[in-house]
Amino acid sequence: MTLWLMAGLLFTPLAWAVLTLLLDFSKGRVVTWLGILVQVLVSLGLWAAVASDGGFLYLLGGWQAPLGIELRVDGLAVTFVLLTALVAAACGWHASIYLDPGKPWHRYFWPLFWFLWAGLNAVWLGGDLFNLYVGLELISLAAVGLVALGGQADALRAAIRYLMAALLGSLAYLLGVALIYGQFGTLSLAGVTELINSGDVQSGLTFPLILMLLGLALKTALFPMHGWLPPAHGIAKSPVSALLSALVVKASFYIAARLWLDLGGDLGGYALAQLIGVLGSLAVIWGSWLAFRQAKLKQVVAYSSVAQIGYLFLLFPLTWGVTDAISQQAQQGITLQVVSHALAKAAMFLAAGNLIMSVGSNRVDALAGVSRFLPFSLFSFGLAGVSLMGLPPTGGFAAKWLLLQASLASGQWWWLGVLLAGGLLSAAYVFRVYRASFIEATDTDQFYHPSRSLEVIPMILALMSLGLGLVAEPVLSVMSLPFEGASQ
Amino acid sequence: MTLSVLMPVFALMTSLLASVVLFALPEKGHRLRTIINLAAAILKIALVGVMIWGVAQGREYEAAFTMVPGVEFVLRADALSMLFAGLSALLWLLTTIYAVGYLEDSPNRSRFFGFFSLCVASTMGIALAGNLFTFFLFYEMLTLSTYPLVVHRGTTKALRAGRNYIIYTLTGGAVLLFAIAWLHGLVGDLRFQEGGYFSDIDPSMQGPLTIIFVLMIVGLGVKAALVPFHGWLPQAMVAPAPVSALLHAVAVVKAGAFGIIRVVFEIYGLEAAKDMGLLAGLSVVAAFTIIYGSTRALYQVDLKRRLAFSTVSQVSYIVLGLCLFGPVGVAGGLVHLVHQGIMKITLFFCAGNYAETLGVHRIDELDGAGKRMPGTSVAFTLGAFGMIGAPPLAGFITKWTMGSGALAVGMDWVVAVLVISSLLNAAYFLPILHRLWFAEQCEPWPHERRWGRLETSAWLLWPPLITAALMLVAGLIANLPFSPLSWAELIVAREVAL
Amino acid sequence: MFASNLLLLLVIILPLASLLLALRPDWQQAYRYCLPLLPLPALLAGLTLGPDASLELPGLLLGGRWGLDELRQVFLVLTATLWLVAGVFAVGYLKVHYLRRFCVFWALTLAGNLGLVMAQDIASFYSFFALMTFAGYGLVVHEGTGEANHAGRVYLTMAVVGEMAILSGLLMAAQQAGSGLLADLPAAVAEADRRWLIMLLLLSGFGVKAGLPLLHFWLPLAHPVAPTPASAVLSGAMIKAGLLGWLVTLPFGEVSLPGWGNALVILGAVGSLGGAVLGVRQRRPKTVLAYSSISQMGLMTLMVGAALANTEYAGPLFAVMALYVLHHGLAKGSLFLSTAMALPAGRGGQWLLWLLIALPGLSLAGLPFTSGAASKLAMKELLKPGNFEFAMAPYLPMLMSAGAVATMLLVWRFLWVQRAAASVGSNPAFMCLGWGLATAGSLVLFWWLPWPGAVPNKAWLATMVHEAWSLFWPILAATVIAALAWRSVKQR
Amino acid sequence: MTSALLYAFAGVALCGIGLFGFLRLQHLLRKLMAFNLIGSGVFLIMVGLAQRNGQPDPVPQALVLTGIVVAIAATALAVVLIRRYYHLSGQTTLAEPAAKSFRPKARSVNREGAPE
Repeated sequence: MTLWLMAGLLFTPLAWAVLTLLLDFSKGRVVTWLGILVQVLVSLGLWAAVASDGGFLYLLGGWQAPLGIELRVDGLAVTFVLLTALVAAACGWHASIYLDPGKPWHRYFWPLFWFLWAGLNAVWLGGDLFNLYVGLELISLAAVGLVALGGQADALRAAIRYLMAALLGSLAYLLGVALIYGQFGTLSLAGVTELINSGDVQSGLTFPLILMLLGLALKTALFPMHGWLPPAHGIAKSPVSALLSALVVKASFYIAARLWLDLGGDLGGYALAQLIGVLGSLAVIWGSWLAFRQAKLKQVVAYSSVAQIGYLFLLFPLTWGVTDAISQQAQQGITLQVVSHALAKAAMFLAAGNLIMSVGSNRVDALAGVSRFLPFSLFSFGLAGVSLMGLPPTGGFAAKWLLLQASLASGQWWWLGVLLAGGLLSAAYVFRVYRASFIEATDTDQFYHPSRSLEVIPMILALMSLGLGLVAEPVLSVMSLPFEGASQ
Repeated sequence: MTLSVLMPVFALMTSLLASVVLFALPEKGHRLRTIINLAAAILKIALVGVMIWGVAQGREYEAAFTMVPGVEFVLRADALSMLFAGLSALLWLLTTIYAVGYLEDSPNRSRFFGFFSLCVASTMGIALAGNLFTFFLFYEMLTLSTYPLVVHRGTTKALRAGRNYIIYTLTGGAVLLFAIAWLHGLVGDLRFQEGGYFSDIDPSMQGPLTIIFVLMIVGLGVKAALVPFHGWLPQAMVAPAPVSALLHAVAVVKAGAFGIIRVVFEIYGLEAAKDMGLLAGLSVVAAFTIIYGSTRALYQVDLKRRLAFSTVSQVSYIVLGLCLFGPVGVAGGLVHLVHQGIMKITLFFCAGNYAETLGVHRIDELDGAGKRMPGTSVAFTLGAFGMIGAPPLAGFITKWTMGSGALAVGMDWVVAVLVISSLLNAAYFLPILHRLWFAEQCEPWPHERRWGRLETSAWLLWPPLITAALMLVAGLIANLPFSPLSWAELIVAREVAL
Repeated sequence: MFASNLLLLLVIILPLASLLLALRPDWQQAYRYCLPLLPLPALLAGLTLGPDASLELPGLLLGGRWGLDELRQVFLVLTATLWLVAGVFAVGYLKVHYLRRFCVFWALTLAGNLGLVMAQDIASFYSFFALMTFAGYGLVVHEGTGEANHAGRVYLTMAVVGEMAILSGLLMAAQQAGSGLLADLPAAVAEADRRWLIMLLLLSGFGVKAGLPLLHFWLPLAHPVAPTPASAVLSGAMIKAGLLGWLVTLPFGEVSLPGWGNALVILGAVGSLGGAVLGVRQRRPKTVLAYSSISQMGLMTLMVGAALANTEYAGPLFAVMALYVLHHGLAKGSLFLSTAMALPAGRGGQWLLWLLIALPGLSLAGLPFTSGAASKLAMKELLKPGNFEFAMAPYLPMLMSAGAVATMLLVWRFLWVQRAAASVGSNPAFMCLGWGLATAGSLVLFWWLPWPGAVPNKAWLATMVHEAWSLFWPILAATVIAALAWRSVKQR
Repeated sequence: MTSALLYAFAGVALCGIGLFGFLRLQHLLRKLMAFNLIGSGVFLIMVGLAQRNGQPDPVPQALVLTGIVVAIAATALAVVLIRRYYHLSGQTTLAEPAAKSFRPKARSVNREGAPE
């Protein structure tokens, strides 16, 4: 049974990518709907399988390490697979209606979409370092392609800047992998952790880890290196920027988190952990401040991504040198933050797309009077905003609560300030958009009414992000299932 | 899933579902919207009534599930929650009737009524919350659902008031979250337990607990409009009358006061709070707010702003009542939660009537309004005398109980505060009454609307009259078993007895 | 038993029920005519129900209890009679200008006044007291002139401050007594450790209503502006509420307080003489009468002081005070009503009218064979210097006679000013009836109304003759002074 | 100083030069060349470090091959993008153009949304 699930998970996207390459946009759309259905069912099946009998190690095609590809299917990976399935399904469905089939370039949307999906699944399940590199590259190239698709000069400029940053990051990561391999002679993450535990680690090994983390931080757009993200996410089409912000950025963070949880304990130092934490906090403050000052709606949401990513990097200080229970709580908090941010950010970008399409201009103050004309999209934008602010009963709040508890228990009380201030700052820019939409404007006749289903998708995502807060308990219990043989 | 678990969930669900349905309604569906609104309100009163009867018999209603690892979402109906739930359920029905009449032909009504029932759902949630976590959850939901109501009109003034409201309440919420998280870190998940937890804690814990208490009071004080944090209330008066009536006089403001009651009664416990010297500081702040609110109200020219400052001062009666830690004084503070709600909502209804029918917003335009709108003016007069504390109305019962409670525990200066505040109330209410009844109408009403035989539309006239009658009855029958005063004494008996 | 309960309840319910008449504008004429009927149940209760009638209302406020006793019965009779007479007068007097509003406030004040006489628990007493005060404001500012509004503002400010003082006093006393009934207050106040504060609050609170010196400013302002029936009731019955407040709350008969007694006697003296001095210089008849009320209340304060100073004389002094209240109420009521009477055309009729107007005034001054004489004799009987040992005791008789002279002077001044202001014309029937009833009540009915039991009942006619000279010389002295003053004014 | 270490150090030097060039140069094609330099440097290090007690270790060889394939794909994509970018805006560097030299077509509200 798991064989079929794994096959379905990895090969369907690649097959669909090739298939849609041959068709044009409208026929590709029908095929994609079928593909999305299969992917979602497979992801759900895998999630159920892992939930019932725990994680497992899957050797692709039966080849043994180190040459064969070893897939690690544990609770965390499965949660991310399911998240990707949901968000990609929503974005795919939205794109199929949102994008204009007439445009020549859009013919290549579906293949890139499916390559991106395959890359994501590869990263979630990847067991050894090099395969993670390959997955990462696949995602980056697909994402750059999506950003540049059919855009004007500024879209291309954003794509090129994104490509340069991504390649630099991958090379730094590859260099780190090379050094690790030089030292340990194995590439599988599990293998490296066993060698470290067996104690023959020499000094001087923190450099590769730092290098890899640097590369991944550049790809996740952590604070000083976030220059490429806002133009890329802001200018791309709405479904594309939703995919990018919700999932692509999380892939490199996922790898960094895996590395830190397995190797960080021994290789990383207290100073490194605190530095990353501080960078994360600065990202929260700086991102929110810039989001507050943006004139264009999608730029506001893009900078908000920069801010929310800052929260994720609080994982590093909160899991370094603390008891297992606190580290577990921090991991749960960060996972909830990732999941709820993904859902909320996707909902926000899709809703923003609808609003911009109906208002005809992408400026924030052009939103006046839209609350009477397009209440549904605005309401889903609002709900997503509530989750970003971390106000109850959303998933964001549950994540913030767990992080608060973890930082209190671990005695690092200064992260409390960041969490609370971050919530208030995000409230600042979210309410700025509400303010604009509540202004009564009489001339709403030349608004264009998008089709009904375009408005339903962001609402579903927003409600899921809202409901996440209520069902946090079961989601987290599955997330923390380790796979056998791992020294969790 | 026995009935005892489902009842609080049903009570909460009535308005949640109502809000979802109302949001989905098309703008033109007025009749259907009114029917849904009224049905939901009546159903809620019925449910709350059954629960009040059950709690009086000693039955327990509780629904709980773990929401986040280590913390659970608890809905529990006990005596204290029924006091607040009963008040908000009853006044929601009346305010819905009023709102239907008030928003006769204004735009965005499905949005308004959607958020309106969302607010009441969160108020019901605050009342039924079983632990601090759930309380905070609904506390913040209340903030979010009231913002669109404050800025409903969409004018720049409304939006600026909304911005201030959000800045105050969200910062307060953040401080409260910090305190709750810290407390949770210290002592784990605390359910509201009659008599509180910290009656005999070792001195080492006293330091952090005091700081947590101060933070909680700051967080809750924003909504309870204690002095340094009351700035948002007068500005929020720019909202339509039903919003300022139900929310800024009853739901939002009482949520803060109710939170303080919960923290002092059922987390810290009265004795512990007194021993740690927390109540002394709180009583000084409350007393200062009472006097400050009344003095500021003296100088307001706009009617609703004067009522807003009066609310600022009246809510602190509840907080002051808590600090009297004797059973009688605390019962006085508690019963004022109900009395102030009824009295203040009457005044806001009448203010809304004057604004809607005569276009009168300022006090000096009220000359001769008594002759033109006798019904509303009688309700306003009763409300005003209630606020002054003139017997036999509800306000007097509170002042009498709190006064005797204060003397019983030897805090004589509280009686002086009550007297000064009553004088100030008289100073800013009686001139209005003089203008209503005894002044001649010199210039015509700014923009008058006629409704045929009645002075104003029936939807607008009956709610204030009903609440005025309620206030008279609450005052007259204060000794009967189901009156607010005896219910408050029942609560205190259960709190102090443990 | 059930009948007395129902009657007691009806006393309050009838005036309040009459408010329903105000609902429709075209009922206002009917409302005007039923004004005199409102106090009837109270009069019936006062006359028929014995002093031990009481009505238990557990649900009302904090446990209500209404009833009558020795003192309250007289007050009830006086209030009911006066409101009845003024009501009859008002039917004729009232113009259609804001008639409905006047009737509403008239009914509310009446309900308040009757209620506070019958209330035996603190909450209802204070409720009815507040109702009477606030509704009274409606009567005072009825005319709506600038002067009326000013008088109303002063009245209201002083009344609200007074009420707050009463509220604090009652709170402290009730908390000390631990019960909600008025009867337990005197004992509790007696042994309260902060007795001086409670007594000061209660004295000043009720003193505002009773017109103690320095607390009397609203009285001479309110009376002239109020419509005549309202000022008659204001001066006759509502001021007495302050006195009743003292009698039911202060610790008479519990502990003798010579210090407080002495202070009150001084205040009383200042009140009676000062009132007269100020009163004679007034231009308008009603203001003169207002000062005469202040001076008469001064005399009553004298008696209150005496009762406070010596416990065993408290009982009889209560009875004498009740008698004095009855006498003063009726006399002052008829005097006030007479200010609005127009003189008939014929000289004979005029002389008769002047005589009937002068008689209640003379009875105030203590003319033999009038109600004033009876009350003054009873007062003199008790206020002998021997009975008391506080500082002012020896001067008591001298003060009383000085009071009598002062009253007579004020009466002359009133008659002089009334003659200047009086106009010739016909009076509506109801006004004549009302005034006639008032004067008859003061002169004749006084003897048939139920007197308080403790008054020493000796053969009044014989004593009148025997004491004639001691009653008459103050009147003579006052007349001589008035004549001299009149001549000196004539020369200038 | 075995030959392996020599290759590793050469790799590191190449990476340094490439990185310096990547950051300093403005022209996009030069940046791309610098990127390829870093790539080959990294692959050199991987090959250099991979000597396991004498005989060549097959795993890093395979990895380097995959790395080279990926690098080529990335460079191809970069070249296409730079060409298209130059065609559209005449710019060869990533700097924000002060004035919009190429006026895009008239602004039209079309199905696929505002002209992002």
